[in-house]
Amino acid sequence: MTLDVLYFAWLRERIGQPRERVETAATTVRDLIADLAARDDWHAAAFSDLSAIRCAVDQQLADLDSPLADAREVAFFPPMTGG
Amino acid sequence: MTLDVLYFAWLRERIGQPRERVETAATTVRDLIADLAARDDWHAAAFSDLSAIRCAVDQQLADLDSPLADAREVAFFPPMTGG
Amino acid sequence: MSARVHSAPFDLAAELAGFGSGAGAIVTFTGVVRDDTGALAALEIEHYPGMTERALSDYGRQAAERFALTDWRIVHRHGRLPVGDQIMMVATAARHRHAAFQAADYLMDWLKSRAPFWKREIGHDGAARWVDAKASDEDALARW
Amino acid sequence: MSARVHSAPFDLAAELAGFGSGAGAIVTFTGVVRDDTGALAALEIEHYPGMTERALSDYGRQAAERFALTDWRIVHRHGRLPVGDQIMMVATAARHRHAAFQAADYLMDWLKSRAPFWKREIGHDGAARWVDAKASDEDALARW
Repeated sequence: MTLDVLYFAWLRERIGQPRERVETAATTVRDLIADLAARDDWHAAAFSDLSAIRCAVDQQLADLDSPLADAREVAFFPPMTGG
Repeated sequence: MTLDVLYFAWLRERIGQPRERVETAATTVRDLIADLAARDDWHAAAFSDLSAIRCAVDQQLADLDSPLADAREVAFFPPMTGG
Repeated sequence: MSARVHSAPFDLAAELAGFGSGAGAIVTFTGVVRDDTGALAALEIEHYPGMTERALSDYGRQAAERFALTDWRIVHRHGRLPVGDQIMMVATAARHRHAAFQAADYLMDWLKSRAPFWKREIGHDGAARWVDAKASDEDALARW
Repeated sequence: MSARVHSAPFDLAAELAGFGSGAGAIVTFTGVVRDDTGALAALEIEHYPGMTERALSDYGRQAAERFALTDWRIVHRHGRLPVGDQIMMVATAARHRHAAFQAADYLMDWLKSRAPFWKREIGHDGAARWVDAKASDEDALARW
């Protein structure tokens, strides 16, 4: 499966790019994180503390255990600070 | 003691005037009401249900048992409906 | 930090120009004459000149102290207000949003039940009816 | 009934022109860039284009249904916002005041913790620091 993976805020800074296209066999968000963390030290560092990570699948907030199913776009970011 | 007594809303309508000057020996609001209610049928009717009456002494909200002391102005009115 | 009572309309935008400088959170409440039944033409609002200004200023100062407001404003109209007209507004400014929300809510509770205003509904047929105070407004005040 | 995200300033008065027609109660909340220490120059707000608009519209619709709103509006800015600038606003209109207050408070709780915005503080010295989410904001959301 081909996914667009997006990063925001300090995740974007640590990984060094705002988005990347990823080929993966992951079936859940958590699996996808494992794939990404294995890519290089920057990815590994960015995903080292999962309690600090939030995600969205196809622009809907999701859990780490959410299925990827037919997802096109997955985003990772720190807890939101709007308002 | 000479007092200006003011009436608002339906109390004003029932008594038929917005204010009157009153000579009284009353020492509390409740005593003053007794004096006023004895004046005529309109006053008596207006003060027939004390649970529906609120008052202010010198423009400060007061209880029926508040002392009149050196008061100059006492106002009677129904429960307020501001906002 | 001011309270005003007058019959003329007010302009929320003008009231908020320069309001709450330095605050992080500004809350406004605006009350509007609402017609639920199609029978209402206007509200007529009577008040107690002199006491009204004093009461509103007192409540504003109490809210400012209790919720550490950096600014507050109360404007309340009296007289005949047709359906759709603004009746009154409060604005509160504080460092944080919960204080600003709570202070506006607090002021509304005091204004509803402890400010010397009396509303009368005027129907399209000319009939006039004094609005009864609501037990729920009295209950709301007891929260504080 | 609308949600907007843009970098340009907004004008509360213009946002409220014609807002909430037929409502009895209108509440607004405005968030302003606040400098508590004298060291802050600006906030930089990053967001997730596409998702942001969708999330704000969803939260507005949820609030409208839950609190029977007659109107609602959300405006949120992104980009660099100097101290004193307005960050965002919500406006809610309902028949009664408690619904309007609660809906504005509800929307703020959702915006704080569930809308894809991230704030960074920029000091006068140029230093940048991501703002941490507050546990109290998460707790506030759990009220609903």
